[in-house]
Amino acid sequence: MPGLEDLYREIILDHYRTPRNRGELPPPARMAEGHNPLCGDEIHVYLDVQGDTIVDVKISGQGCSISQSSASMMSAAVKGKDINDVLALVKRFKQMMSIEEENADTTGEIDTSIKLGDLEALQGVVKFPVRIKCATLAWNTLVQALESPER
Amino acid sequence: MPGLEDLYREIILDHYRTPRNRGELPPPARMAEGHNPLCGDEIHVYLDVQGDTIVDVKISGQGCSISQSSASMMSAAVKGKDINDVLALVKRFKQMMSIEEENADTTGEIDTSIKLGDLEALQGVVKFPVRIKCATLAWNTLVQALESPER
Amino acid sequence: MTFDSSVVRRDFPVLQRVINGKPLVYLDSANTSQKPDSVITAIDHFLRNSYGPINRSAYLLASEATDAYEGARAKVRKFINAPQVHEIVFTKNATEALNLIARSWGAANLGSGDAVVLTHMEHHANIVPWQMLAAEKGFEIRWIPLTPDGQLDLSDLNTLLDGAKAISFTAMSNVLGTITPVEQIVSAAHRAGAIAIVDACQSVPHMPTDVQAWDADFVAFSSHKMCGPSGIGVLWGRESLLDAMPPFLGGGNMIADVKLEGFKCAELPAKFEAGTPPIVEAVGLGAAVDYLTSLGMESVRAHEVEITAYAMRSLKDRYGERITIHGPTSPACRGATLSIALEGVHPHDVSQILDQENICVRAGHHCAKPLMRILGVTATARASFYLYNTESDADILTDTLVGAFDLFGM
Amino acid sequence: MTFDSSVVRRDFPVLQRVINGKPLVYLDSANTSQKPDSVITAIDHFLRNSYGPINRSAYLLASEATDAYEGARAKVRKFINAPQVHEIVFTKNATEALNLIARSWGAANLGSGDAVVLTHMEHHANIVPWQMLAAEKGFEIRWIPLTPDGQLDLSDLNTLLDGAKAISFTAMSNVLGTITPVEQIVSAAHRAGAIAIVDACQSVPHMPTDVQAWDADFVAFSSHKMCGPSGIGVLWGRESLLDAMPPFLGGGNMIADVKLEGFKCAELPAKFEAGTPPIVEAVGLGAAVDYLTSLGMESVRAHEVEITAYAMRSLKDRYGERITIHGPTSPACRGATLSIALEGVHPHDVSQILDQENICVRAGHHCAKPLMRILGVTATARASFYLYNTESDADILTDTLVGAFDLFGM
Ligand SMILES: Cc1ncc(COP(=O)(O)O)c(C=O)c1O
Ligand SMILES: Cc1ncc(COP(=O)(O)O)c(C=O)c1O
Repeated sequence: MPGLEDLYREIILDHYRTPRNRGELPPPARMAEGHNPLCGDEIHVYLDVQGDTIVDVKISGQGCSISQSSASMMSAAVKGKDINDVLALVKRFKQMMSIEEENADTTGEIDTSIKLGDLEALQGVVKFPVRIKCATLAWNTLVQALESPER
Repeated sequence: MPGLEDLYREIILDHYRTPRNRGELPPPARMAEGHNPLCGDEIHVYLDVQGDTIVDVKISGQGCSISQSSASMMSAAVKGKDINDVLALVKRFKQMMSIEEENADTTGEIDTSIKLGDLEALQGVVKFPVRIKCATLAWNTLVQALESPER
Repeated sequence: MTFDSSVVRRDFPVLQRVINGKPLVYLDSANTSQKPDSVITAIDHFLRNSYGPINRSAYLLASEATDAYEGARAKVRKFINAPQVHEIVFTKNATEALNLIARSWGAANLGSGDAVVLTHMEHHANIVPWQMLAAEKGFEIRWIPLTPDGQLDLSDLNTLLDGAKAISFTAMSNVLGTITPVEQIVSAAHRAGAIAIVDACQSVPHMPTDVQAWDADFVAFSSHKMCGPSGIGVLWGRESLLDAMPPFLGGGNMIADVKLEGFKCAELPAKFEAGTPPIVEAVGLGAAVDYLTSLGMESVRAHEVEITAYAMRSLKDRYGERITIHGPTSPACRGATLSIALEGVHPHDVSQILDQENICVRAGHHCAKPLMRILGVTATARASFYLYNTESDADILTDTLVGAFDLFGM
Repeated sequence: MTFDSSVVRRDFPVLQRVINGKPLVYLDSANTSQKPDSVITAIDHFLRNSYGPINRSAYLLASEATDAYEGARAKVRKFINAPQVHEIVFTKNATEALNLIARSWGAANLGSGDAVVLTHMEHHANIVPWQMLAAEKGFEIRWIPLTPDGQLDLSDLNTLLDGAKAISFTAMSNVLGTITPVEQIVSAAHRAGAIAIVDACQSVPHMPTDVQAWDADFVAFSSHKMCGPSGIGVLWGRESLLDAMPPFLGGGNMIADVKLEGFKCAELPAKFEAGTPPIVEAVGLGAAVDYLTSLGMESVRAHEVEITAYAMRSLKDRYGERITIHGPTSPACRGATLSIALEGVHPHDVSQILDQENICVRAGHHCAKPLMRILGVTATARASFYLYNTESDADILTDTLVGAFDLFGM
């Protein structure tokens, strides 16, 4: 469909059709729920964190192609990673989504050397400002989950 | 002042400058207070009713030339009169002011033979709709006073 | 009896807009409607020539403005066949009208042990005010459930009404299009000793309204959904109820007197219109009422039944089982609001794809989250038709959905 | 530094109106102001081209409308120098804003034993909501009295504030024109542990506003008095207070989630904007802010000081003791609102006579009945000047009053 190629890249549709790391993790895995009150999208992020490492991650919930594929790509990108690297990646991703962090001074520099890989496919979303919240929902929920205690 | 002759007839100005029956009556005389919430005008009507006759009437309060002169003329017109004649006069006066009574059917015919005398000077008010409430304030308050018990 | 919607369409300046060479297909009127030239011009003319305060000051502008404002009230009274003009209260929107009823009538009449009946298809505006009040006063909220085809399930209505003091329900669902049996529900409520409040936001713009035939106690609706401007809504209430109610907002215009020790309320309708009201907006609403009246609300309804039937048929013919239209299947018992679900495509993606062809539909929960949960979805894509929508609009919608299946079809 | 008001006057279509061969002399801007062409055109253009819902739907019209609505919020923030854009809440008028504070902050924070401080010169909009709440919650209302020249008598301010939880007061009297010492009162309130609420209805349209310099907690004002349309008002509040407050009206837009069992509030500012907001009106208000900003609020104030001085001097020179101008005598400590009393002539008759020459002044209690009682009158005739009033307007006023003395002079 002309004009929408930027938004609906093949790789996004692939993650939407075949979402990675779909499911839940039992307690004591950490969990957070994210909502987009405008469109009703919901995402649940489950994390098994051992030491500084995200050993496992699962995603459930419902939403549009952008929110679901972003969640799927996110899960693939963070699984097995060190928490500090993940937080740096979150920052880098949000920068790509042109989200300005509040208190940008105090949160330090964004490491632009971080490779986004597949995630770069989401760059086209920036041209559709209404959808930016769809793309970032999983990422905000991830941060919440990291900040949550074990259950 | 051109255009205002219809409103401010000489006889109206006379009643405004030299109001008749100004003052109060002590209890048990009946009393009612009328307000015009839009402009703040206030009129108090005191009535000494013996049998079917308004033996005495007094007016106090503050207001514009139309409300005050209307009250003054009203007091002159009802003093010493039979209540039924007065009620018929009220109806006739309101008709002149183009006020349609609610439930007009049930309140009976208006006696157009009733002479208004000086009161006819107030006819010009009808051309200034905002002022009609000024002209009728004293009359509505009179009816309220008639319906009130002695104090 | 119906009109030519392609002619009506020309009355609406926005609809003449062409973006990237394509016409605008506005299918979001259940959300908010577009405005005809006559309404826009009435607003413009009033602002350029007669704007003034409406407190019956002695000067000419003020009395012109007062007449325009009160004239709009009289038009609204006639439009819904309310008995008396002072029973028409102007609010900022239907939401304020419903809050007014809850806060004023409700707070004065509801306590613990009481009940209010709502339905599962209510808009948040007819749920949240009651939940807020219930949290404070401790009364119970009971719910009328739905049948599988999106009608109200009234089989337990009398039980639900037993001991209830009020029922508040929509005359037409903003999600499913369902037209509810208002008269039947009102009379059941009255038999049970409850008052009946009708959320008429979706019905007043689309079909004739007669509040006396309904025998309702309160009716609320918004100007912006009926070709009028934003910023004004309407509450109609029975005089006896409005008279007995405490005031809602306090301030200028709603008082007869104010002393340091306290205040006395003004008469209706001023009592419920605190502060400077939406003056310009009332003038616009009056022009909208004139516009709708000139087309005839029977004709508006007839047109909508026609276009709804056409759109539903086209969608089904084209996509069969791959498309679901929520709510009643017969166009005769529904409004022109089609909440559609496409197999394998999320509503948000549907609306994104439609936007490429300048088709405006809303994807979301439509301020009816309880209903969404009952439907088992988080959102729907809602195409809602109005008097300016043509069969061509329906065709463009049907054709463009192909793109969604092409892109997302599994 | 100031502008030429006879040029500014040309921006206002209504003021070009000629009735019976005479120009319109609009001296009722303290009541409601006229609108410049740029505001009327912005409204018209928006309605003809970009009207749509503001819920960030996916389609173009909706995002244009959302941007316009949120853009207006950003303009208002800047205009009053509020710290954050989500602290700006759009209401239907200032009255709703003041009711919101009383009903939401007040109901959550005030109980028996508490006190709220008001002043004798408040508008009913800043009295009645507190009286309504006090009747329910049992707190005390204390009053700041006036000095003989119509200033606030602050000699007992600290005593009045002792134990009070809030003070709510006007920044400029709509009857006397008095400019109150906002910063001084706010800082006294904060020292006493009370919050400070400023009714800025009469000040925001007429002078620069800096809510941070004021250090106030809540500020309320209305669009229609500042060259904007009716149907919209503004509440600014400190984020921390707004966040902690319960919601006011319930419905769409103000929720994060709704279940049958209850709801969760949305974030600011949506939390306090239930229902479809005044979309068109916000666009108009945004254009009004642009218009005022282009003239410069310092210049507006300078012009008003000048014209006030001129009008006061002319009236006094001509009529001496036969005319009384209520309130402060120095134009430097008052706004351009002149409440005048003519010896032997009732205000209603004054305005009637002025209307003959198309001079629009308001006669009445100006929604300040407690103040009227303190002044010992039932009404005043109020001539209020704004940026479009010229010395010629003042001259026509002064000249025409002769007729009132001629007719009624004893
Ligand atoms: C059924 C129903 N009720 C209430 C409302 C609320 O109307 P408003 O947002 O104009 O207050 C709407 C529209 O959004 C509606 O569709
Ligand atoms: C000082 C003051 N406060 C409050 C108000 C109320 O404003 P609104 O009627 O726009 O709500 C006004 C204007 O009438 C006013 O002058």
